[in-house]
Amino acid sequence: MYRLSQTLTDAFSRRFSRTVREDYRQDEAYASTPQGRFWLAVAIVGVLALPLLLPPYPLFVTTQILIAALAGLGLHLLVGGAGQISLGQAAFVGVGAYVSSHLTGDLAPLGILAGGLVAALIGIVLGIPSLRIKGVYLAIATLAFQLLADYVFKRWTGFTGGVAGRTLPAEATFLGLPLADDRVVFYLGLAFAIPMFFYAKRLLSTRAGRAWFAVRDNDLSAQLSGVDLVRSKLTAFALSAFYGGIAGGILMHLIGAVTPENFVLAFSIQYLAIVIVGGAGTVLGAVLGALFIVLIPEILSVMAGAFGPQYVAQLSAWRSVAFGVLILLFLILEPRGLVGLWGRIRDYFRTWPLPY
Amino acid sequence: MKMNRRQVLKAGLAASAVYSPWMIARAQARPVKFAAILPLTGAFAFAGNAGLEGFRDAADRINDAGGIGGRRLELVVEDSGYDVARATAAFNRIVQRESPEELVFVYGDSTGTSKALAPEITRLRLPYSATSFSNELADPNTYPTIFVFGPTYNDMAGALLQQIRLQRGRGAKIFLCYSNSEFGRDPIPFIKDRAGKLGFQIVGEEVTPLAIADATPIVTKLRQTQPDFVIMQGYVLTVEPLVVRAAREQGIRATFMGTYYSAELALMQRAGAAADGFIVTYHNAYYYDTTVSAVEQIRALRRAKGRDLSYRTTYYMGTWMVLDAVAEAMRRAHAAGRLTRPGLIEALENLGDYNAGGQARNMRWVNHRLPFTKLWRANVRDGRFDAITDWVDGSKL
Amino acid sequence: MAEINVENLKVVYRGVILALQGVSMRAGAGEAVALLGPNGAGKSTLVRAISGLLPQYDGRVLDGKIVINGQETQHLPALKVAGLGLTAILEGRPIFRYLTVTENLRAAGHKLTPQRQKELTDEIFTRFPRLYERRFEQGGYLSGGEQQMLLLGMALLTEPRILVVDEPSLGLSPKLTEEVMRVLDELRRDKGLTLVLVEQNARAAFSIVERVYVMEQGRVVFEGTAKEAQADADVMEFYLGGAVAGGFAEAKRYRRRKRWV
Amino acid sequence: MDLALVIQTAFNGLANGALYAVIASGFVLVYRATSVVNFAIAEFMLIGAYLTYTMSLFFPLLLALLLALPPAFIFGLLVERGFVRPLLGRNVVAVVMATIGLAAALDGATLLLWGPDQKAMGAADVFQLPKEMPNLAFSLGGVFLSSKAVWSLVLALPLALLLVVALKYSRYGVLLRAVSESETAALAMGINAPRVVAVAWGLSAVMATIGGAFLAGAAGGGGPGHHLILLGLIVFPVAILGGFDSVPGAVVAGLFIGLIEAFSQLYLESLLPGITQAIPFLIVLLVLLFRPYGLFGQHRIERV
Amino acid sequence: MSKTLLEAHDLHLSFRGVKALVGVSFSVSEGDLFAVIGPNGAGKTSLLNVLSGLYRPQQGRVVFLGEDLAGQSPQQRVRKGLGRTFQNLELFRGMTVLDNVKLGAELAVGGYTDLVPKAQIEWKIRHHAEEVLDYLHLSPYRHVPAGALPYGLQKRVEVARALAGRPKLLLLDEPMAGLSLEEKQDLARFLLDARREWGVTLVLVEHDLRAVLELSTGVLVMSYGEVLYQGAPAGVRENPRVAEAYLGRSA
Repeated sequence: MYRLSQTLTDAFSRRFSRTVREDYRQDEAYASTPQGRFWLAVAIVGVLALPLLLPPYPLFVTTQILIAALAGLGLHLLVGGAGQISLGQAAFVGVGAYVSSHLTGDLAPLGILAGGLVAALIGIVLGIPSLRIKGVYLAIATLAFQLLADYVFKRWTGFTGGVAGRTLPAEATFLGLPLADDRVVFYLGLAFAIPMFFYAKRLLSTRAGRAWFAVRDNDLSAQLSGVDLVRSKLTAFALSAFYGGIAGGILMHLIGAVTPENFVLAFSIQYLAIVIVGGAGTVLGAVLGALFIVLIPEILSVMAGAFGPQYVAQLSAWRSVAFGVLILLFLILEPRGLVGLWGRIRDYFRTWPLPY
Repeated sequence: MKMNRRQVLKAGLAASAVYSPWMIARAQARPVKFAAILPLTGAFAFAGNAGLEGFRDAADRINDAGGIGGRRLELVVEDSGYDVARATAAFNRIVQRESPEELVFVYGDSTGTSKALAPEITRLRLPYSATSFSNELADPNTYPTIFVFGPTYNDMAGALLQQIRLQRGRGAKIFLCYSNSEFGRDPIPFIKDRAGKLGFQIVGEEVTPLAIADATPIVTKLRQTQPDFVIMQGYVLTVEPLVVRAAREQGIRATFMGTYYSAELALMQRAGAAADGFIVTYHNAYYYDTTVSAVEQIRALRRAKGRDLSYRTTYYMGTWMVLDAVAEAMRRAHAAGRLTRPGLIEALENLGDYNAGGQARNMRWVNHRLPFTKLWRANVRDGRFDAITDWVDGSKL
Repeated sequence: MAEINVENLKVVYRGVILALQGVSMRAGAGEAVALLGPNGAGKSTLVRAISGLLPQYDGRVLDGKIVINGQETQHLPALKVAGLGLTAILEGRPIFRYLTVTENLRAAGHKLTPQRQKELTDEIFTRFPRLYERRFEQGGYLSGGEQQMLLLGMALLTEPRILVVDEPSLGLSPKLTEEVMRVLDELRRDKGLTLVLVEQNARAAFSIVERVYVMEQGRVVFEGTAKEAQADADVMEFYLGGAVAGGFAEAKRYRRRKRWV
Repeated sequence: MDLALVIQTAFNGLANGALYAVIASGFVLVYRATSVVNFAIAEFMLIGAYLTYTMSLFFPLLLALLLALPPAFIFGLLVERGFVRPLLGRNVVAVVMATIGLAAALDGATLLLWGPDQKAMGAADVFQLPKEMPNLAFSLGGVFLSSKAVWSLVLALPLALLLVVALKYSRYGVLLRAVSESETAALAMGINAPRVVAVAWGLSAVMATIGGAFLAGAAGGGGPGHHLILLGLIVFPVAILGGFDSVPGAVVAGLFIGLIEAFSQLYLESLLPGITQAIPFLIVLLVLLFRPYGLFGQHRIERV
Repeated sequence: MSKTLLEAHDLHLSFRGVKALVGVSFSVSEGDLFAVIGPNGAGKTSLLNVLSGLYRPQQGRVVFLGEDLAGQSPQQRVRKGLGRTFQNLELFRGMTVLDNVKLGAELAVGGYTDLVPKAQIEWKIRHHAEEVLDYLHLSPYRHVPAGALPYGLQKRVEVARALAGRPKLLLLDEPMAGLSLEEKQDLARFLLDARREWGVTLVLVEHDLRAVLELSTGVLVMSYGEVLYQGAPAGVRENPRVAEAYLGRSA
């Protein structure tokens, strides 16, 4: 009996404890152990297979999560990385969406990319005030940018279609596949998202990431460590906007239309919530945050729908109460966000069944 | 909020089924489903909730009378929060969850939502209507399954212009005040065009946000331009009372006019005496108009169910009418043995003289809309709107 | 008259850093005691613990007791401690820099009746004419010496029975330091205060206190009267720059341990 | 240019600005006391307006407004105790997010409590007309001032000024400024910092109630509803312009933004529809570029 | 005579009338361990801030490697080889020890366009950082967030970060304050070894007169922004002005 339990425990710890890294090179790699590489491969294959497994609605939600994770990840580079707060991410998503709505069909990837690049350029412009303003003032400056962007979206009818917005032609196809099909959009989004997730992860663990963290933790000291403050802040803003813009391009293809309502302040707040709830610190945080922020309201809606029409109204109001309270609870009880929670759970299982 | 165990179980199952492709098998006779995506939270929550109540009461009445040929009419409701992305997600959820044999009609939210959904709706051949009276939706060539249960904003504006022609004739001076929103801007080009043709003069134009803090700048312009008529479009009684009050305070005598979303008693509550004489378009019956048989039906139902008998809003009346008419079409489709999506479209198109208990003139569609409306004048002393015309065809200009 | 007793106090910051490792000290009613020691010895931590302000610095009392006038205060919030008549002047000259001199005094004397407040303010202005001259100046623009005077004035307005002062001589010229010490001594005698003086400048402290504690590494390593301290070879060596021994340059060989450790 | 028109527009702008000033001064007060940017300020206005509405069901409007203030004050205290205190000292992002979370929760809560219907202040049911505030509208030499404008000027403006004066000269004002600078130093001096801070939140809720009730239309048509949340955004440009930590600045900036809006609506709106809504934020961006601490931000005392 | 590395000429600095530096001049030669001592508030930190470019002196010049540094930003000075540590810890508390040191190591290894991560250079940076970590006995803590370390180790990480940049001249602001005797000894040893092995010239600001006198090759004693004494450590104790300033009254 004793031997059995020992065997089990050993097997368990072999599985869950990352084996000792033997040299620095392993330490620097993405997934340092064979197990790590294996699970990474499984995860990617799993994600690629999702459209084949999921019915349309869950796939739609999954694509929404993907988009939110991208935009949230961008914001995460800025907020969690460089420590610059922004309430204007939705505006960048909007820029990306509007730009890509002009280049669709077979050129869709190009359009999405162009949206990202235009957003990045605007991001640099928005980054300029950050060289002089900090903290709350910066938050309000980005809020102002958000509202001005809304004004432009509604007013620049020639480019944005004004309040009526723009619609993706129903018959648009990409390489012969209909863009109205969410599966096509999902793969299109994935083609951008996967490299961008790895790029962000890599970036945060190399020179740019170190410079950002340094600016975040102590900008005086960062200067005296040779960090170029101007460059660091501006690249953070540009990249953050780029990620937002790409997310916007995918969103535009998912919904099939762009209207200003998709890029209002509430969404900027939602992206910020993704960063906070996910836990500023890692790329995984942005993904977990997006999963949480998108999925929780969906599940609450599903439940409300199932309870019957007489409860929907009340449950909808409760949903926004629950959303707010959840955020508050996270901030008060688990400041490190979902990543912190995840880390705790993982540590628990790693040491299970022998906690010491 | 009380829920019985079955409901809780159902909710749990539904929640767990979000990511499961298999639906729960249903044993009994299949219900007919009518889905509504309404703004139950957010800026239009007042309209969404009232509308939901209308749907619920209408559904109760239909089911009390035996449903649709023995099949239960079931409501499926989702909150849109007046937000396109959320509404789109809700739509996808509904379409995914419900089987095409059961779900035969979807009632949606704003113009933006409707436009985002339109291609999918068309692909699914799914009968659809919405709270939006946007001109763009009433186009069966592009959107063969979308119906607008009432006049479009253009039709409403047309009816108002006809009234102006009647009251003042050529040379009437009109001031336009509208919100910087989809439905605020919708009929403006039409109004400008027709006003020119009718010899009216647009003396001023003001675009505002959906909510404003102060109406005096607008009223100042009214004083400068001295219009005979002020048309307000695209508000939900957030701005009209402010403008009317300020205008009357400053002695402006112009006649104020509004469309469907202004035609609510709250206008008088909020604006007080200043609202007197405000002319609106409204194409259903008011709850206090007991001469209309639909109102009798509603009151009887609410009395029987022990529900509050006090005033119900126009949004309530509107959704009641929609479901009443759709149910009639369902009955006819059922009678023809074709209670399917295409069958329902056909039945809807052929409703003909059905008038939903007097809540509509008839169901003779013109481009999938009902261009008839009535004009009403606010009577503050009695606290109601008095009809000043019979049915007016807003498209005849 | 009030006394303060600290017994075997242990304090941690952020749950891990043990800043005080069992400190005992006492100051009898009307007594003046000095706490000496280098940077990081735990002197300021002791001040925070005594005044109940540890939570503000993310610290807490792990073990031990602080007794003020017979009442255990180690877990009391700062306000309750202040209510017992203890006023602490924290390190770093914590005047309110955006408030004028007069407003600073008003803030400190907020509990007094207007009349009493006026009396005391007048007294302070008589003691420190320089403050009166600059009474409408914002605190941040005062010189270090003036700020220190203002702080003493503010402390006076709280009508303390125990006064704890953290490094009043920091950054002051010898002349000003002497001045500050003289005022402290006067105040203590006039008002019958119990005084706990935390200093690095041992010589300045010796001039006005009766007893001395020397702290290092979160421990009290020496305790005695001012005279004894001045006679002690180690205190002389490490705090008064007396003897020279050992070799930092030969750090690897440097193993001479202080006798008290 | 029509002089009477300009004067009238100026007065109306000031009247509206007075409301902004009242709300923003309370908002800034909270920021000074706790360094918290209250993104739930619009919900504070909304709740204040709903409280006023509830009171107006039983009392004349003016009295109702006064009676709504004590519960609003208590509401402010509760928010401080429940949500703000546990988060003090955390980084800016976390605190900003917390107030945003609070805003979402309050949004839902008001919907649950007061329902989705549009309310009309002072009306118990459809057929009863509002018990309005006395009509103070007057006209003088072509300059017309609406009742709402006069009420704003006589009620809100003095209140904002009162707060400025009280902060400068009263005992509480001195304490609040002391606490806002360093809570620890204040505690060491025996100042009841937690209470001072809580009162600041309470006062902020009171100011938001007055501003919210007026904007909702206490004196001129309408009642509370979701649209107030849209109007609440104006607080941010006002606060930034005023310097964010300066209550007098907030009052001046409130009046200034009110003026700008009024004139923009009069002259610019016809050229660039929608610009009036955007212009306060445009100003904010410009101001921040040239004066990162706003027009009236505290000059930072630097000494080493 | 080795060549002069850093010269300060007649530095004056004041804040709103409060004089922090009054005509401070000195020079540091290659290989020196130059100590600046003085009581608290003597202007030592202000002096370092002027040298590293955080403050602009009202008068006077700083010459480093024969070049006048006027108008150069702090980070330009750092890149020229003028390293710096702080009195109150200015570590990047949220970053791991390794990342802190890597940031310093970039200066030595040379950076690259940060948006295109280069494994080769990262690899060099890592090696370099590990070398410094190992040297300062910090390797076991490399993945610990710097802010979570005990005070003494944080001080050491800060020195490690500065040393990783291979500065020609390192300005150390009270590196020993708050350390235990053992820690002080360790740090002294590290600094002396660094000077010997890597040829780093050190400018050490210390409060503790005794420790400094034994380590340094040259001493500058300051009080109220003025230079009281400059010269060999041996002469400090004999100087009556120093004795008075340091001990409060003539001892």
